[in-house]
Amino acid sequence: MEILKYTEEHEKYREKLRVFFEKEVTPYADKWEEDHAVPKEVWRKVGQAGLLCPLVPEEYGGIGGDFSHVVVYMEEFAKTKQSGLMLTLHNDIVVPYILAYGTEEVKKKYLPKCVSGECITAVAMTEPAVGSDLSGMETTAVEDGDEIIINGNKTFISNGHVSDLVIVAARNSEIDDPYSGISLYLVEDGTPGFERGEKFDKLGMRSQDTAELFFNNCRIPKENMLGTKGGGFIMLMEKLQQERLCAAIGGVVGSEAIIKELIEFCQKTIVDGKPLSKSQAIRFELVEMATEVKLGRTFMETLIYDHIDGQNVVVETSMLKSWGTDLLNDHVNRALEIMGDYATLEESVLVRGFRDSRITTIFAGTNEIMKQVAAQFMGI
Amino acid sequence: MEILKYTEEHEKYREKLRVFFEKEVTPYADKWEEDHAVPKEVWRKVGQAGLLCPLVPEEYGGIGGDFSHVVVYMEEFAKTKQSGLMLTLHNDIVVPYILAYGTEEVKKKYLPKCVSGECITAVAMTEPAVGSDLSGMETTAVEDGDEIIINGNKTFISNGHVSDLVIVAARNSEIDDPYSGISLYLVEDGTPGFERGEKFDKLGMRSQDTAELFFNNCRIPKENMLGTKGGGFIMLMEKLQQERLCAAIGGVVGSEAIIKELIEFCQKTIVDGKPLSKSQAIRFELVEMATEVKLGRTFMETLIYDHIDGQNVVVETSMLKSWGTDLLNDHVNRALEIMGDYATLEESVLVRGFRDSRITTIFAGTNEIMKQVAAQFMGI
Amino acid sequence: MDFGLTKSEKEMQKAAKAFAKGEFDKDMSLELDKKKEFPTKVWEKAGELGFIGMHFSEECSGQDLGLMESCIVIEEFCRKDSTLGSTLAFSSYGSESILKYGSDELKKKFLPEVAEGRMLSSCAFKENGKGYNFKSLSTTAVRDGDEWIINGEKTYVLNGGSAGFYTVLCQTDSDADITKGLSMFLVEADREGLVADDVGEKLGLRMIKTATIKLNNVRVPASNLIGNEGSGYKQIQEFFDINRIIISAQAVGMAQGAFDRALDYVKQREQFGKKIAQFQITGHKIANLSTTITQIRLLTYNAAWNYDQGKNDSKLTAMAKLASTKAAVDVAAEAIQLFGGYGFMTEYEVERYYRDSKVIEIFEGNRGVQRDAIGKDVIGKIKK
Amino acid sequence: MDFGLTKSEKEMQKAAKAFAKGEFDKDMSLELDKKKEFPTKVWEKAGELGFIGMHFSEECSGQDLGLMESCIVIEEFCRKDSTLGSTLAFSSYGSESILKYGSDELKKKFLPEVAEGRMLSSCAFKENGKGYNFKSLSTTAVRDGDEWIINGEKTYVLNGGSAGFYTVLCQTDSDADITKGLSMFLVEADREGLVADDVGEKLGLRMIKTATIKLNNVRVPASNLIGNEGSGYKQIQEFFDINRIIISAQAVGMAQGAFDRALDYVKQREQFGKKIAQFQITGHKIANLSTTITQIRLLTYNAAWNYDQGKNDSKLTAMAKLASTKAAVDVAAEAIQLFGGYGFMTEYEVERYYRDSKVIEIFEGNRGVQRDAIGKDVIGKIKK
Repeated sequence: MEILKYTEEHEKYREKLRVFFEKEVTPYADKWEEDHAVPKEVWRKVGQAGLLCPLVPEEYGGIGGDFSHVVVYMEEFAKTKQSGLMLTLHNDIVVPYILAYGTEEVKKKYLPKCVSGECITAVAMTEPAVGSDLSGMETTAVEDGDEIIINGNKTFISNGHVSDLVIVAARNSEIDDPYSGISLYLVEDGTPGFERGEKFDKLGMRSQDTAELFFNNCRIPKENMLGTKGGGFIMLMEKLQQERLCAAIGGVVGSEAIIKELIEFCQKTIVDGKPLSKSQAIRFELVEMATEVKLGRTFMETLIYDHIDGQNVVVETSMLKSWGTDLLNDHVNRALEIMGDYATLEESVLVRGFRDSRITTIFAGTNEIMKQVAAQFMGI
Repeated sequence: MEILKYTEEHEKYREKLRVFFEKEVTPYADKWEEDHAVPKEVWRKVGQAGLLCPLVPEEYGGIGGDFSHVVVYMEEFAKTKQSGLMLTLHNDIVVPYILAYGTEEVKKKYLPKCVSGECITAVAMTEPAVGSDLSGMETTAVEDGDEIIINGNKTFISNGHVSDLVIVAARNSEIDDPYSGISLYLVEDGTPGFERGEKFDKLGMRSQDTAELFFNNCRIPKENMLGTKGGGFIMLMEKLQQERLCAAIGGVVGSEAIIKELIEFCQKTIVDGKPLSKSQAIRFELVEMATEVKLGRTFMETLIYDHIDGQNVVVETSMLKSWGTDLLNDHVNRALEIMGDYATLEESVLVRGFRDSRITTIFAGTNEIMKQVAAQFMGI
Repeated sequence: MDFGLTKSEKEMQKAAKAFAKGEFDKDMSLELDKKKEFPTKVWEKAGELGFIGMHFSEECSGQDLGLMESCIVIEEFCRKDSTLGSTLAFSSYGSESILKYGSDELKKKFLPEVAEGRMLSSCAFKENGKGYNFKSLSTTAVRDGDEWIINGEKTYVLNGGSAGFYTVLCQTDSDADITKGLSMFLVEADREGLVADDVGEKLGLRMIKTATIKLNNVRVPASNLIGNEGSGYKQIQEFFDINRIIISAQAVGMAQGAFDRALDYVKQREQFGKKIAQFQITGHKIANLSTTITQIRLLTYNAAWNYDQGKNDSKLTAMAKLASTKAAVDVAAEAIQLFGGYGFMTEYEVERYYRDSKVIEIFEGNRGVQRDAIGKDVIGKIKK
Repeated sequence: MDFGLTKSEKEMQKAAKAFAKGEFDKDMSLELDKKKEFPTKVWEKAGELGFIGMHFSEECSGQDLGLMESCIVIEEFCRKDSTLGSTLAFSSYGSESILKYGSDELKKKFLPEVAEGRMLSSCAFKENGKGYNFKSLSTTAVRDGDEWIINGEKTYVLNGGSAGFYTVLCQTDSDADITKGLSMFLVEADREGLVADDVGEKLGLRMIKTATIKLNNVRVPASNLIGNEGSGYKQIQEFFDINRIIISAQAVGMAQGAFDRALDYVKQREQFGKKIAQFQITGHKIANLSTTITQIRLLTYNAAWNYDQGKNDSKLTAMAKLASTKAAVDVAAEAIQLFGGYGFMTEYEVERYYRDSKVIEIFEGNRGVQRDAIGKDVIGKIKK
């Protein structure tokens, strides 16, 4: 049955993405991996093609799409065989903060540039000493007249180098409660006191510039606070459903891409005169993997449906984020095994998937945190 | 989202089942287990309450329900904590053969009794020597004037003792092709030459009378052949989707019942002053299990939807039969472990589930056969 | 290292195989399992031939052998028959406390009875609502002159109702630290005030009785205190060490026994024109199962060897219990699957291996208990 | 049985630990991995100190030790550094054929070079489109007077391009049965007509070169035939037996090394007000991982011990390769998870253990190949 109803407009959007990615992204994936970076110009190109920020309304230069656009986007993105051009992070995770919590002035100032690709965004929550435990956040924000002074370090920031605008979470050190002191601030590239560390060498996602950010008496105008003072934790929590749903979708869609590649590989690879796909044990594994992917796809679509419908699907989203990203890793592990020797070469596209996918069980909240959240909201 | 739309009529039917099962079935579950049998009178009672064969049209005494009735039925049935009163086998697996392939005469003769509970049915395919390999079937049917003479043995026949009417698969020994010689025949209780063996002692499903059937020059009238001569294999295959879908539903619905029981148990069981459900490791397991159940439920509902819609879902059904029954066994195994010592006592209801569920990965086609079928129909 | 069996190990293995072959009758076993009856004759014979309490000293009618030899024997017994084997493995259940800490009087009085197959022993430690920490027990023993008065209730007591005596873990000082407040007592089954309430039908190990033991002002002489007052915690830990290794050996035997049967079956049963064993997927299942069994056997032997060397390693013991019992359940489940419909039938035995192995998987600390113990041990102290 | 290490085993373990501690520098390793460079200095030093070809005879510059000692050393090396350890483990890759079957001339000429860390060796057996049955190879050797002419192509050749010589499995009689039609030749890397085409970047083991070896009318003297004509199949099976055990030892070391790092990390890292190690779920993960590692170590040692006793058991060898390499990947994955975001970063090393272990899991026969072999062996002959 068809759970998600795509309009003609969605399909046109998909086609546009497909054509663009095939021409401007996929062919460069290997080079970006080698360079450990995606040139800024690529972001501009995506923007110029009208393919950034599907959720931004027309009044700010966007197309005013819905979450189905995001799904279509992620499906097409999964085919680009790279992850460094982190479009989803910008489109569906960071920009929505500005959209939801920015003042009209802020929105008018930044959103059109986010859409055009002139302003690439990042979000900085995690800190070296405290990891994902927001209650221990050490970065501070102090008001000083019309300005706010930020001090502290952030780490594991995706788009760490390429970003033109960073949403920084910082706490008012005068407030005791670990959560209610947190606010979100917009810090532009080039602001004095804002510096970026070396890019990290990583297992995967190599074309992506994960870095540390340093704020040393970094002054920003007061207007650059997002939402209400002390509302940072609530805002982060409110946006988590969508962020985690995106991570969950990434897991399922990624697994779909793997089983597709794998079946093709097994059908065309002849060993001792017989395609791998005719080996009973491999056939069984392919069926098992395809089964899990279908289960994930169906559940995912109902969650997307409910999310678009405005329902609270925190429990289910936490579950699918955990299950789907575990699935992705399990499948790419099995796929490499089944493929055999060829899968030890970087030439084999699934090897990149193997390296890249390992972070998915950690980012957007580790899968352990997902289970805590689910248990809590299930009331057990 | 709501995938299956139940009408008010379905809900009324559910309520009627619930009330009936609570009064007439669940309280006797333990006794039937001890007796290793369900009295025939119970079947009659179910029939008298109008709760047999939801799929039979009104003209034959039924309610003319759809497959959604079957789903409602299985969900309520799962709560009865027994499996010996094998209503699904009669309602949704055997009777549909008569409904689909019986002549008008046969239908008029048997269906009203199937609905009223006067005629309990069984189907006999498996044989001792050849198991589920239909191509090796040794039971023969030979025409002799207006009669057909059946010879052979069948084994693992559910409702083996209680049945009033058995559908027997037998081959015309003159036809070489192992499949095209198979036809289906209706054999009534009491027909000379038709005898039943001892009930088997089994791991589970103890209240259910699994037995061998012996046909020794058993003569039946020619009219008792179902469908076309030699069409047995095709008929069996045609009905397999629904049979396997039922088995798949049983797996998912059974797993749902387990996680429900388990969560309640963990919440109310205090060890060293703390409910089990507050142990982090157990919470994680509960979330993992609940996640899988939700995945299964959603996928299952889409399959039911498509099945009602008349679509071919052989691949997906084979997948879910395999995945869902493995899930059931995995979950009941984990549940017993988590519960600890109490789960070594038959007093604990999940122990019966543990014993009963082991057959589900074997019946209706082993899960290995499911994977073969899926691989074949996926074209890999 | 030396992975070869010693002469003594080989001899005991051979003897155990011969005994099981001669005395374990399949039909008898099916019958006893169905009737929930103890295999009295087999047990008596095993006692006569020295298969019980092999690690007891000779003066206690034992053979002074190692736990390694016991494990090898138990493995062979459970391989041949999961339930009969377990009844024998558990027939000296709880006797080790007496062996190690009991007075000469207690040893002489009870251990030969156990070893010679005339009396079953039992350990009663578990309480309702309490886990495996024993931080505070509701069963108490209070000194009264030359006697102790015991009150309380113990659950899931193996051999409960059939044992001649119980080693009962009691709180003797509720103010003291856990390592000092518990003591172990020998309580004869016929003491006034001791009642064994059978727990009713069990999932597996149906030939063995299990009961709730209620102690209502049960008086025992001071000489029934095993070891020193306050040494109960130490004793119960040592009890677990030895018993978890024994359970692990049962599990190895059960896994091997279920596997043997499945292997035989797939080699002779035909489906779709070839033997089931000739399908690639069967070969892979056989490969996985035999790899697992090889691993749990090594782990169990290693734990037993360490015990015999006096280098007992509780985490290794818990690992053996954890891995072996889970593997036994998994192997039995896969064996049933390989048998197809027949596997579900009592007559083909693997269903009993499945039930019995599930019980020993849960018994004496489920996975969570073992993992808690191993994790704590491996992680060790944490610097603040 | 005896689960204690012998004196010689303990000494080698101690020596290996000391060597790894002294010579394996983390920053150097990160750098070499990044640059895909062979750790020449470490290798030379290991050769000098006798850590290569320990099981070679003394006249071949070995130490006449068992495979057990080699495994213990390799385990320690890979524990300390998955990649550096593997470069050393594989530095005598393929030499065993010469050791066992080579003429005295070949042995004297090549083995001391290998053992002393002056020359890498390699075995070239795999061909494109062929599995591990070797039913018919496209690489042929044809006798021409006092020479053999070799033609063909071998893929995924470890040390390909850096080895001083290759032992090359060739078809010498295409009509003969597989056990007679294959022969093994030593081909020096500088023979005319031999070209090594590097396979390019690899997922793991990046310090080791891997190449496709193309042999175009390569002429070798008849004396380069290793063992008898037609003994190639036997030799390649023995090659697998020994190498799969070595790989298994690498896997044990990698698993232990990834585990060590994760354990250290969870004991010092705080989250939500306590050390990560103090969460129950962490304790359980640590318990599971250490149970797994204990099991694969025992399995590997058992396989090595059997080999040393001359009781080589191919199914045990395949079990070790199957279980250990899978476990190493799983442990490394869980180690990354325990590290959280840091685990993904090169600097914390566990990501390299993950990549390296995945390569050895696939290398020399993936799971399917091992399971096929074990299943076939366990099932044995089937009666019709």
